[in-house]
Parts: sequence; C-alpha cells; structure tokens
Amino acid sequence: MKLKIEFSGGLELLFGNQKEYAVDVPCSEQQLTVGKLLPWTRDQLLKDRPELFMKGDSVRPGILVLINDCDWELSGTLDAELQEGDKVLFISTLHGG
Amino acid sequence: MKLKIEFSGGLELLFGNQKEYAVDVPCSEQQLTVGKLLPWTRDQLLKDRPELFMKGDSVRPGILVLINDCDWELSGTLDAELQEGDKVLFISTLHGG
Amino acid sequence: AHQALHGLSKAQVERYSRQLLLPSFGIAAQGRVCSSSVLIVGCGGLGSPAALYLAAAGVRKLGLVDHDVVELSNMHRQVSHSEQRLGMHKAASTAAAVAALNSSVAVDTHLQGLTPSNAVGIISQYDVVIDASDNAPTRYLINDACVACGVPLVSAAAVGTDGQLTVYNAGGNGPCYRCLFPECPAAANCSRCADAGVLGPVPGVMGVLQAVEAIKLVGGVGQPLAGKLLLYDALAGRFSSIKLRGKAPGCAACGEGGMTREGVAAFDYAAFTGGQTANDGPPVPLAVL
Amino acid sequence: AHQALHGLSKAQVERYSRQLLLPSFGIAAQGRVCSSSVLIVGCGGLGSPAALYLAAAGVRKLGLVDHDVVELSNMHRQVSHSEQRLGMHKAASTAAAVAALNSSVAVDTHLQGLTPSNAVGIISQYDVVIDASDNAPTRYLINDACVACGVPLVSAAAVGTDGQLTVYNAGGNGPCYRCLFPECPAAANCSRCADAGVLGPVPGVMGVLQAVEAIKLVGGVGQPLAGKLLLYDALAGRFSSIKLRGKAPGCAACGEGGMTREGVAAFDYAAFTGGQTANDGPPVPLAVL
Ligand SMILES: [Zn+2]
Ligand SMILES: [Zn+2]
Repeated sequence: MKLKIEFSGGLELLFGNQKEYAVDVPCSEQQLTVGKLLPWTRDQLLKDRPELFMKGDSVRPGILVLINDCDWELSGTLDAELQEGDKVLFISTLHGG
Repeated sequence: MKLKIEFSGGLELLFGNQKEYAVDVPCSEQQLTVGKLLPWTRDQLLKDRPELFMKGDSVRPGILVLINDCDWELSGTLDAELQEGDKVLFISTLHGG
Repeated sequence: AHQALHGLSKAQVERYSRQLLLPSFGIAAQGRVCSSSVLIVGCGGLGSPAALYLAAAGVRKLGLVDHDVVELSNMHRQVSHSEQRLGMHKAASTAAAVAALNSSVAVDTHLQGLTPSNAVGIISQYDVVIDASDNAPTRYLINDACVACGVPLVSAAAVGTDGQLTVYNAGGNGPCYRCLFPECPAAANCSRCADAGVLGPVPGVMGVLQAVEAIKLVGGVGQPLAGKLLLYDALAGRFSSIKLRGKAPGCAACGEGGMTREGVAAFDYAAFTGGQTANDGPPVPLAVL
Repeated sequence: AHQALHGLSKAQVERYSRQLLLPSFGIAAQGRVCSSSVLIVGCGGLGSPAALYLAAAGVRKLGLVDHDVVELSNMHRQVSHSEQRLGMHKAASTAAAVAALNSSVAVDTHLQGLTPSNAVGIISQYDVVIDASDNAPTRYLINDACVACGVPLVSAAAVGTDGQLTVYNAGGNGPCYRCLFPECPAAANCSRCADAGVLGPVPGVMGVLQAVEAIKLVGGVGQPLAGKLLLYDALAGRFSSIKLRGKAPGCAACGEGGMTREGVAAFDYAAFTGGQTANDGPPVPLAVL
C-alpha cells in the first residue's frame, strides 16, 4: 500500500534527518492498520536509537500520530485502518522555548 | 455549479465582511469560466463599492485570483474553466507595515 | 464624559488608534484588552516577544515568571533582554523592556519561578496564561494549574527549526496537555533548546503568535487556535494545522475527579517527569568548535 | 588557530551556541550569517521585529531605512522603539535597539528614506533586502532596484488582521512584484495601516518571518519562500500558502530589456502609482471616539 510517512519536531533525526518518505508497505488484501505500520516503519526507515520511537506495541510517550492531519485517537489509534495514499505524520512534542 | 468563493486581504469588506461563501452558480452544461464568474460575483455577492472589485472585464489591479490556491495565470486567467467544488480566492494585495 | 463612554483616556485613544480603526477590533475589544491581565511563564525565546507585543497592545497587567538570569547564549533569540542586562534576572530584564515600551502596563515579576506550591496562587490572578517555558515538569504544572483555575492557556514551543502552538482550556471540547500526553516523555524524547539548539527567530515567530492568540482571547475576537495544533517548519517555510482529539474522559487533569487546586500543590512533578528539572541545563560543551 | 578555522571569536561561539548546535545550521551557516549584510526598508511594524531578530542572529551589517519619526500611534506594533525615543527618527531609534541587543552588528542608517535616485546605490551594498515599507510607490521602487541589482527581496505586508509574505528574486522562475502587479492598484485598493488599522502583533508575526527568510538566504539553509505567497489570517488563526505564476516574459522589471540601474533612477514612481506618496498619511480623525 502506497503511503506518505512524515516526521517532525526532531523525530526526523532518528530517520536519517529526512522529513518525508514515500513508501510502499506490503499488506494483505489492502488491509493495513497503524499498529502494523509502526514496527514496519521502525524496521525499514529508522536509522538511529529505536528505543526513542516505540515503546511496547505503540509509539513512545510524547509522540503524536496523525493520519491525514487528524489525531489518530479520532480513528482508533493502533486499530486505525489506512487507505491507499494516506499520509501518516509522527510528531515529537517540543518543550523548548 | 457549486463553488467556494473566498475573500482576503481586506477585500471581504466589500462583500459584507464575510470571508467565505458557498455558492451555486447557474451555468450551461457544467461550463463556467472565471470570466463569467466575475460579474456574477459582483452582482450577487458584492455589497459595497463595486468599482473596487472589477475594472473592465477583469479584476482591479492589485487583486490576485487563485483557483484551488493556484494563481489563475497558471490556468488561463479569464478563460480558466471551473469544476464543481473548486475554490476561487480573491486576495487584495496589502501595502501596510 | 468621553472617557466614561469607552473607558479609554485621550493618550490611550492615540496610542491604540490603529487598533481602534479596525472594524473587527475597535473600541470594545481594545477596552477589554486594556482591562485584562496576562501571565507569561518563561521570559526566554517565546516569552520575550510575547511580552513585548502584549505590552504594546496595552494589557492592564502583565505577569512575568522566570528564575534564570540573562546569559550571552540567550541573546540570539531572547530579544527582550540587552547586553547591559546580562546577569540580571530574566523576569526583571523583560520587565524593564516592557516599561520602556509602554509605561502604562502594570508588571508583576515572579522571580522564584513557578512551583507546585505557588502556581495556583499566581495563575488564579490572571485572565490568560502563556506557556513560554522550556521543560516538561513546568509544562505539566502550568497545564494542571490552568485546568484547576479555569484559565485559558496559550501554549507554544520551539526547538531546532520547528515550532508548535495550540490553545488549551478555551471552551469547547478541546483537550488539555495531559489529554494529549498522559504519560511524560522520557528526557531523551524531550527536545530542549540547550541540548538541541534553536534557530533564533523560530521561537520569535511562535511567541508573537502566542501574543496574537492571547489578545484574541482577552479581546473577545476571532477563533482561538483550540482543538488544533499549528506546526511551523522554518526550513520549508511552511505552516500546517492538525486536528487534535477531544478531552480524554479519564484525564488526570481535566477528567471527572481530575486535578484540583490542592491537587496541584501536592503533585510530585519531578517524580512524574522522571527527575527532569525545571532548570535549563548547563550548555552543552562547545569545545569541539 | 581555532578562530582561523571557522572565523568566529570565542564570544561569538558562546553567543550563537544554540544555533551552532543545530545540525541543520551549525558553524558554516552561522559563519555566513556573521559575514552577511541585510537592508531593512521601513522601521515600522514589520521592520522593528525583523531588525531585532537579524541583529540577534548576528548579521555583520544591518541597513535601516526610514524617513519618519516615532509617534505614539506607532507604539502598539513597532516594538523596536520606546517611549523615551518618541519624536526620534525611526531608523535611529531602531539602530539604538539593535546596538543594545548586539553591539557587534554594524548599523547603517539611511534617514532620508529610499528614493529613485538613492535606491540602487544603497541596495547594491547588501546581500538581502527586506521590504518592510508601507506604501505602493516604495514597494515598486524596492522591487525594481532589487531586480536591477540582482539582490533577493523578502517582502511582507500586514493590514487589519491579515498578513502576506513572499520572497522575490531568489533564483528559479519565481515572479517579481511587477510580474504579479504590472499595473499599480488605485489608492482606494491599497490598504494601509494608517487608514485601515492593524492589529499590533500581526505585522510582528510577518516581520519575524521575514527575519527567518533572510537568515535562510544569507545562511544558505532551507527552501526560500519563493514562487509562493504565504497568507496569515490572525482572526482564524490560519496560515495558507498559494502558488504564484512564473516570471512574466514581458515584465517591465525582470523581463527582456527590463529595468536597469539607470532605469530605476529615471522612473517616475509617483506618476506610475497615481500620485500616491511614500509618506504614511496623517492619522484618520479619531474625533468620533
Ligand atoms: Zn485533560
Ligand atoms: Zn517581473
């Protein structure tokens, strides 16, 4: 399934300092949940310090997941179903000022 | 044809201080150019000082016309063909600082 | 008689004339701004421009909280300070800048910083709070105290070349900071300016945007930037806006039986954030340069 | 030896340490900023924050152009001035603010304003120009002189609760100001702050964004905001970006046989703009209040 994966708020530093990826994620019968996308993203795209991206089956505290610019809480978090062409954005919350 | 018409940069003051309009513009066989939309917008939506919106067949100097957030110069200005659901944005250039 | 009508003096009418002319703002909103109070927690990269623009706009009272002193490494982004005030307490330095710009603004400085024991007492005196702090414990503390006191919170952050901004607690079903981040990120997941660096004007952009949102709230104009998170990517020159979840029913701050005023004073923010301190750490060694 | 390596002194390393730490900026970009020169035309609502943030970021030379004096009605948005400097020339007042913030920045003030006869001579001395002016004739003049001299131009404007920003002349096929507006708008179509009013921090946001874009240009980092127009709607709390046309082949400034350095000096900007002046008009009578 073709997706856009984006990183922001410093999270891109874990992913080779690249903010946008166009990816094609293997999936069966066009069914793909965010829960399955997370380990794929970690294994395929992450370059550095994997412990800063995932914790257990989900993302680390402090990371927001957005599906087409909407908080994944609005579509079922790990169970959210992705569609061809969706954009998944991972944002690290910032504390600086 | 259903369109979104928006005004910005102070131009909304000529249109009842309303920045966004959802409109249904009469047209024959789903053919509508921006050249035909301009007088319709003036006659149907404009509340004040019509001389500040159009000059001749086009918009006044200082007004940018955007079709789906792209400069109308990229799609033929007055001859640009509109599609159902398009957004047409009129922006007055600002000089203040 | 005129003064009684709109509550503004002749000097105020002249000073704020460009805002009085604005159809969408006008005398009513300016009058509300001139009787409002705003607290700024943090007089650094975000708080500096927020303080200058809120003072210029004419709020009645500005509260300034910080516990640090002005250092040379602050000067590339914290424009309310000056070389002459290096070593001065940051809140006092920003107060001096405010006084020079608009002497009619009352300034209260809180030089000890925000703590669990003073937060509610301070925050309950203000109409709007601006979170311009630089660390996780303070961000949770500000959130909880604003929830407990029912005060709207304009929150922003900036690290590197990225900025983030949202408004909490401004009515509607928008989330609070704890709804979004119920569990504190580990220190390694918290990007701070002292560790990761920051391009000077990036917090500047976000801090002025905080002033805009605070003026909208106290002036009663426009749509507050609530329920959404605004992102600024300075290198790309791009802003985007994302839609946030609603309130979490079980939120420890804004949920049923959530945070009370007493609860804020009793909460152990240091333990919750895994021992992160409210102090900006020492500068990373630059010997490599 | 160290100094020779990167060209920064020990004090500069400390002052700019948070930018040196930034992987996307670092010593190379800071070095370029520290040897760059930026001209700011207009020391008002846009130019005030642009000057503060460019000074803080450490440009080598800042040029400040204005011909007005500081008035009380400026103070709600022009935060580089102070009550003590009311009546002082604006460029001199902003220069004082710059000196207080970063005494290592060289400042050139141009107190006579930008005119067709001095524009090219001034602009050709700078790496980047910031259009922070407030009237149509000056905006055409700055554009033409920047085109003739090949200098990138960071242009912004703010009126009411709206802001606009773009970068001209920064390579690529992006349009110049005359490509977009070959014919001058009538005075009634030109919204200016003195007539229409402006919410104070709105030019503040746009002016800091101009500083960001100028730093990106002189530092050689990021994507300049060229070929696009960024719009800020403060009441809605919304930014949007629109895609602009390319260069107009017949443009009187950047087209074939377009504007030369001599052409700028000879052009009648007053006639072209229908007699609009480069002066901010007197304030609209506020007796109604
Ligand atoms: Zn909550
Ligand atoms: Zn051109």
